[in-house]
Amino acid sequence: MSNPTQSAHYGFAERWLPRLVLAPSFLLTILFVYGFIAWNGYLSFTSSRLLPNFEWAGLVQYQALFESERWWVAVKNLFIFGGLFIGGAMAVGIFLAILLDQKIRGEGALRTIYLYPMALSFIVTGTAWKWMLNPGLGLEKLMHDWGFANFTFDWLVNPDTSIYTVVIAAMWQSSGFVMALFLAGLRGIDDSIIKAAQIDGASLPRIYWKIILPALRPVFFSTLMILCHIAIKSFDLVMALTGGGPGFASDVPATFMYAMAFTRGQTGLGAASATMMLMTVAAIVVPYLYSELRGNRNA
Amino acid sequence: MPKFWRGALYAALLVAALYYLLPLYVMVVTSLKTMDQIRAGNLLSLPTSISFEAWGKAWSSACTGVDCGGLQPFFWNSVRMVIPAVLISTTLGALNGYVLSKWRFRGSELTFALILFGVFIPFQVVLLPMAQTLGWFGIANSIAGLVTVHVIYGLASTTLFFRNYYVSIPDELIKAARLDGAGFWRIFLRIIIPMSTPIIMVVLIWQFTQIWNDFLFGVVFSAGDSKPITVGLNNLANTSTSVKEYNVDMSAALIAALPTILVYVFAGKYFVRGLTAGAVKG
Amino acid sequence: MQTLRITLCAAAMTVAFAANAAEVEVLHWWTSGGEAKAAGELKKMLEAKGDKWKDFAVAGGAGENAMTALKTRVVSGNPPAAAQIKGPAIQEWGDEGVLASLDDVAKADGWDKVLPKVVIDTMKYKGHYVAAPVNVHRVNWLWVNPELLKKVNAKAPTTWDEFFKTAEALQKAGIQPVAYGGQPWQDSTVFETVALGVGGVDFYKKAFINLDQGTLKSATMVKVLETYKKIKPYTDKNAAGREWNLATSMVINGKAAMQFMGDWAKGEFLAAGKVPGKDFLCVAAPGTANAYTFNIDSFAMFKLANKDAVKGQNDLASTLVSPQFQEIFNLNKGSIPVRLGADMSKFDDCGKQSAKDFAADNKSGSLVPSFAHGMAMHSATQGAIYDVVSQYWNDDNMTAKAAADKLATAAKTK
Amino acid sequence: MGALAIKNVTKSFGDTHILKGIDIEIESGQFLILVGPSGCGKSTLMNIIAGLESPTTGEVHIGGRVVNNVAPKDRDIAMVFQSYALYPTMNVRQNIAFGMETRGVPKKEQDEIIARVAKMLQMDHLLDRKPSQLSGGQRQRVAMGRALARDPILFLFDEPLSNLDAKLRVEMRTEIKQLHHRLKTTIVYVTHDQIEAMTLGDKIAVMKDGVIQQFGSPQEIYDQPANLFVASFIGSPSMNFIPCHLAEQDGQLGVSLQSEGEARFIALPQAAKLTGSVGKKVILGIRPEQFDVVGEQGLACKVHLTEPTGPDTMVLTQLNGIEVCARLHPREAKGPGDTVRLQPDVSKAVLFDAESEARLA
Repeated sequence: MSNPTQSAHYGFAERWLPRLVLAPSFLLTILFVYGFIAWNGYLSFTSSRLLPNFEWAGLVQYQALFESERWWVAVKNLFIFGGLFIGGAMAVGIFLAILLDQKIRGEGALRTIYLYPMALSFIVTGTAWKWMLNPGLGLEKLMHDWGFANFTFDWLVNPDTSIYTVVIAAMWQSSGFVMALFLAGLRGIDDSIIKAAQIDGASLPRIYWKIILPALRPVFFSTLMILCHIAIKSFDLVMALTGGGPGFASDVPATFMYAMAFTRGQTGLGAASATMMLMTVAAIVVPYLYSELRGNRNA
Repeated sequence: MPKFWRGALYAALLVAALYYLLPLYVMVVTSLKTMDQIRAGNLLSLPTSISFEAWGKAWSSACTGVDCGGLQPFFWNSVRMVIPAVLISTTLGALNGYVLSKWRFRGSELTFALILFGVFIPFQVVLLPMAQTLGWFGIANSIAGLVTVHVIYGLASTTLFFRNYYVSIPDELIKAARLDGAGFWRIFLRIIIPMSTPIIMVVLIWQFTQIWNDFLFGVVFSAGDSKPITVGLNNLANTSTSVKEYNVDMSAALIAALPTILVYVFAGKYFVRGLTAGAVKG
Repeated sequence: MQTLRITLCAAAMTVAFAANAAEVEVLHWWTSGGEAKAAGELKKMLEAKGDKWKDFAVAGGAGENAMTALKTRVVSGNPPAAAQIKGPAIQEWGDEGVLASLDDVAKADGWDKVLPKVVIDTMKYKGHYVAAPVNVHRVNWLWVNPELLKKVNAKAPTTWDEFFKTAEALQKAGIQPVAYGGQPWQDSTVFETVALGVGGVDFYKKAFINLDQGTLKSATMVKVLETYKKIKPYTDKNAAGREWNLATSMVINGKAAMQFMGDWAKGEFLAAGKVPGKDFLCVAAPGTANAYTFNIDSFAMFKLANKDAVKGQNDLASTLVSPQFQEIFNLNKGSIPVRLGADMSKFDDCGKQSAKDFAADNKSGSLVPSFAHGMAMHSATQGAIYDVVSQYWNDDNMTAKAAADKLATAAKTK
Repeated sequence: MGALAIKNVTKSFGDTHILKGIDIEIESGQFLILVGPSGCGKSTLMNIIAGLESPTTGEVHIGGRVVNNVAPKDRDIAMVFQSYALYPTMNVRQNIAFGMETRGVPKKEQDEIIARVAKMLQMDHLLDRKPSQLSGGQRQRVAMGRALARDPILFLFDEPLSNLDAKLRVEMRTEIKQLHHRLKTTIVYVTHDQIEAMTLGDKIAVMKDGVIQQFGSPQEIYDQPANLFVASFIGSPSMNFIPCHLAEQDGQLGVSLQSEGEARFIALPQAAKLTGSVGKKVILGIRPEQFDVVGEQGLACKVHLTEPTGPDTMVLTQLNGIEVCARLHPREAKGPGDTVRLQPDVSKAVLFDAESEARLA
C-alpha cells in the first residue's frame, strides 16, 4: 500500500509547494524592496548628481543634509503634520464611528459619504481644496460675500500655517477610513459587555471610554500604523495642495527627497534623505511587526 | 432629554457629512456651470442652468499639452492598466496569505515580516532603480511596465489583507480537507477561495483605488501613449490659457474620479463588511 | 546644404514607405496657451518632413515632473529623442554621457555662422553640439496695463523710485499694483530682475555667475533684497502658488497693473487678442533698460538606439534652427529668434525691441544669463538659492541681512 | 496485528517537548480514548495519527503498516473535529461528497453512499442545507456523516461533543457508542471529559505532560489508578485524598483517620506488602461511593454541606483536616451541622506515595 510516490508527494506538498508559491513574492520583495533600499543606501554615500553614479564619497551627503535648513523644516513639518493628522483623524474617526454605532437611520449612506474621500486621488481633490482654501477664491471670499468682512482664512498662503491646511485636507481624506475600521471593531464587540456595564450604572460615554475603546486596542494599533504610514509617505497631498510652498514652508521629507533627487541634480542628497526616512519608518514599524508576529505565534 | 440627544446626534452626523461632501459639491457644481456663471457666482452657488459642455470638453477635446483629445485616451489607458494589475496583485496576495496562514514553515513569519515592511517604503526611493530594471526587461514606459510596478508594490498590502483574514479561518477546516484527500491547490480553490468573498472585495476595492489614483508611478513610468488618467488630468489642469477653465478642470477631475467613486458607492458596504470580517487585525 | 536636403528628403521618403515613420518623442512642458500653440507649430513642421511627433508633455511646476520623468527615462535606457533642457543643465547631462552629437546637422545648416556666441557656448558640450536652440527670451520685462496706469496719471516706470511711487498711487486708487505668482521660480525671476536693476550688470555677474561670496553678502545685495521685499505689499495675498499665466491674465483683465515676467507672458496677451503698445506695454524692468537677462530654450538630443529615430532627431534639430520655424515659433511664444540677423518684420514692437537690445547688449557685454531659468548655475545651486529667495519673500520676519548671508551659504551648494 | 500501534512517538518544537515517548497498541474494533487535561498532548497525538503532523521520532502503524510517510488521505482514516470543520460554502451533500470526489469515487457510488449515511444518521432532510443553517447537533451529525462516508479502517474523533449542550452531548454519546457497536470500526477518541472516556472506551490512555500516565480498560483505570493524577482525573466527584501516616497496629498495616478529635485506626489488608514503610507519609485514596453510614463503630463526621443529585446525596465533611466527599443514599444523608457516622470500604481504597504520587497499594 505505502508506495514511494505517495510519500514523495506528501513531502513535496507539505514542504516545498508552500515555499514555491511564496517564492515569487519573496524574490520580488527582496529585489524590489530590499535591493532598492540597499541601492539607495549606497547612492547616499556617493556624489551622485543628475544621474546615479557609484563613486564612493563618504558622508558628504549626510553632512549636507544635516546642514540643510530646508531638510529640518521638512522634518519639523512631518512632526507637526504627523502629530496633528494622526491625532485628528483618529479622534474624528472614532467619534464618527461611535455616533454611527447608535443605530442610526441612513447609516449606509452616511458611511459611504464619510468613506468616499478615500476613493479619490489628491491629484483630483487637490484642485478643489486649493480653490476652497484660497483666500481670494474660496471660503474667505464666500464669507466676505456673505457679509463677514473681517473673516480671514489665509492659512494656505501663509508660510506659518500652510502645513495646517495639509492637515485639514489629509484628515478629510483619511478620517472616514479610520471611522470604517473602528466601526468594524465596534460591531465585533459583544453586546453583553455593554449591557453588563449599563446594569452597573455606567453612563454611555463612560462605557465607551472605559470599556469599549480599551477593548479596541488592536484596531487602535493597526489604525495607528496605517496613519503613520500615510503621514510619512504623504506626497501627493502636499504636492497637489501647496507644492511644498509658500517657499518651502510646507515641505515634508517625501517632497524634499523628490525635489532633490529629481528636480535638482542632487540624487545623492535625495538618497541620503530617503535613507533617513526609511530609518524613521523602520524605527516605528519594526518593533510593531516584531510584537505583532510574536503575538500571533503565541496565539 | 434623550430626544434632545438624539437630535444632537443626527446634527453632528450631518455636519460631518457636509464637511466630507463640500469638496465634491464644489467640484460637481462648478463642473456644471459655464465660465460666466463661475465668475458671477461664488464657490457654493448653484448653477443657474446646468451645462454639460465642460464635461464634453474634458472628455474629448481639452488640451493636455499639444494633444487636444481630452481625457478619453488616458481613461482607457488607466482601464487597461488597472484591470491586470488588480487581478494579478490580488491573486498573488491571496496565495501568499494562504501560505502564510495555513502552510507555515520555518521562516515563513520572517518572510511575512519582510513582505509587510514593503508597505512602508517611500515610493520615491524606488523610482530610479525601478526605471533601470524596467529598462533591462524591456518594458519601460509601457502599460506592461506600469502593471508590473503596481503588482510589486501592491503585494505587501494584498498579502497583509489576505493573511489576516485567513488566520481567522479555523485550521481544522484545512485538516479536514487534507484528510479528505485534498492537496494544497484543491484546498485553496475549493475551500479557501469560496470563503474569501468578503476579503476579495476589500482587496479588489483597495487595489483598484490605489492603482487608479496613482500619480507618481504613472508620471514616471509611462510615456506618450501609455499615460494613465491621473497624469492626463494633471496635464490638463496645468495646461491653461490665460483663462483658467475651472469648469473643465473640475469636470476632468470628476471624470478621473468617477470609477473609484462608483466603486465606493456601490461596493462600499462590502468594503466595510469585509473589514469587519477580520481584515481589521493587522 | 543642398545635398543634405536631398538626403533628408530621400530619408523621409524611405521612412514614409517603411512600416513606421520615424517617431520623434519630445519631452517638454510647454502647456500653457501661447506655449502650447508654439509647440503645435513645431509638431506641424516636423510632420511635414515625414516624421511622427510623439508628444511627451508633462505639465506642472516649472517642469519639475518633467525632469523626474526624463531622469527615469534616461536611467531606463529609453530616453526620448529630445527634451527641453537648457543652460548649464546641458553640460550636466553631457557629463552623464547620454547626449547625442548634432555636429552633422550643425555643419550642414551652418549653425556656427548663424548663431550668436553666447548661444553656441551653451549648446555645445566639449566642443560638440548636443542641443538645438529655439529662441531667446528676455526675462527682465515689466508688463503694464496702460489703462490702469492712466487712472493715476502715471507712465511705465523706468526706475525703482518711479515704480514704487506708481505702485503707491495705484494702491491708493484701489488698484492692485503688481500681479504676482508665488512659486519658487517666479519668486526668483522677480528677484533676479530686481538684482539686475538695483545692482547692475557687474554685480549680477559676480553674484550669480561667479557666485562670489563677498558680493552675495555685500551691502548692495542687502539693498537688492530690501527692494525686492518692498514689492510684496503691492501684491495680493492670494499669490501663493499661482501660475504665472494666471498672474498675467490679471494684468490682461485689468485686475492688476503690472507684472514682472519674461517675454513668454506676451504670448498670453496675444492669445487674449491684446495689441502691444495699445492694450499692454512691454518695458524693461526698472533700471535694466541697458541690460538683458536671457533665457534660451533649447532641446538637448539624447543618444538613441533606433536608427530611424536618429533620422527624426536630426530632422527635429534642423527644423528647430530653421528660419521658418524660428519665426513662426517665436511669434507664438513671445520670444525672439536665436539666429543672428533674423527677419523681425513680422514681430511686434516688443519683439523688435528685444531683438535690438539683444544685439546691442551682446556687443556691450551686458547680456546676462537668467539664473532663475537655469541659465547661470547648476541645478543644485539654483535650487538652494530658490529656497532662500522664496523663504525670504514669504517670511516677513527675515531680515535682508540674514537673507544675504543665507544666499552666500546657498551659493556654496554643489 | 493491531489496528493501531504507536511506538515510542515523540514530538518536540525546539526545546518544547509535547510528547515524550508514547506507546499504545489497540486491536481492531477497539474504542480507544485519549483523555487528559488541555495541553497534555492528546490532540497532538491525534494529529500525528491522522498524519496532519509528523512525529519527531517513533513510528505509527495503522492496519499493520508503518504510515509515517503516508499522506493523511492515504492512511484510510476519517476524522471528526471539535469544530466539525464543515466547509461553510458547501451544502451538506457537497460536504460529504468532497472527499469522495477527491478520491475519484464515481458519481453514482457517491450518491449511494450519501443516501446510506444520511439514512443511518437520519439527516436526509438536511442534505441541501448549508452548515450555517444547521443547529449544533445537526452539524455534529453531518461531521460524523462525512467521516462515515469514508468507510475507513480507523475513525478519529477530536473532542466531537464538547461544543454541544449537556443534554445533546449525552444523546450523541449514546449514538456514537451504538454506531461503534454496529460498525465495529476501530475508533480513537480524544476528550477531556472523563465521563465520555469511561462510558465510551474499550481502552483509555490517560495523558499528562506528554506522557501516558496509564493505559488500560476503564474499570482498571477506575479501580487501580496508576497514580494520584489518574485517580483524581477519572471519576466524578473526584476521589478523596487523605494524607496520613502508615502505621502498624495488631500486626496489621493501616492508617489512622481523625474526625472531630476522634481518631480511628483503619486496617488496610492490601498494604501488607508495605511493612518496610511504617511511619511513612502516604495518601489514602477513597472514592466518595466507598463510604457507608454505619452505627456507633463509624467515625463521627460533621456534615458541612450537602449536594443532592437525586439518586444520591453528596455529603461534604472533614477527615484528617481535609475536605472529604461521601456519596450517600439520600435517606442516610443528614443536613449541614448534623453528624453522620461513616465507615470507609477499605477493600477498594488505594494508597499513594506522598512524594512520588505513585500508587503503593
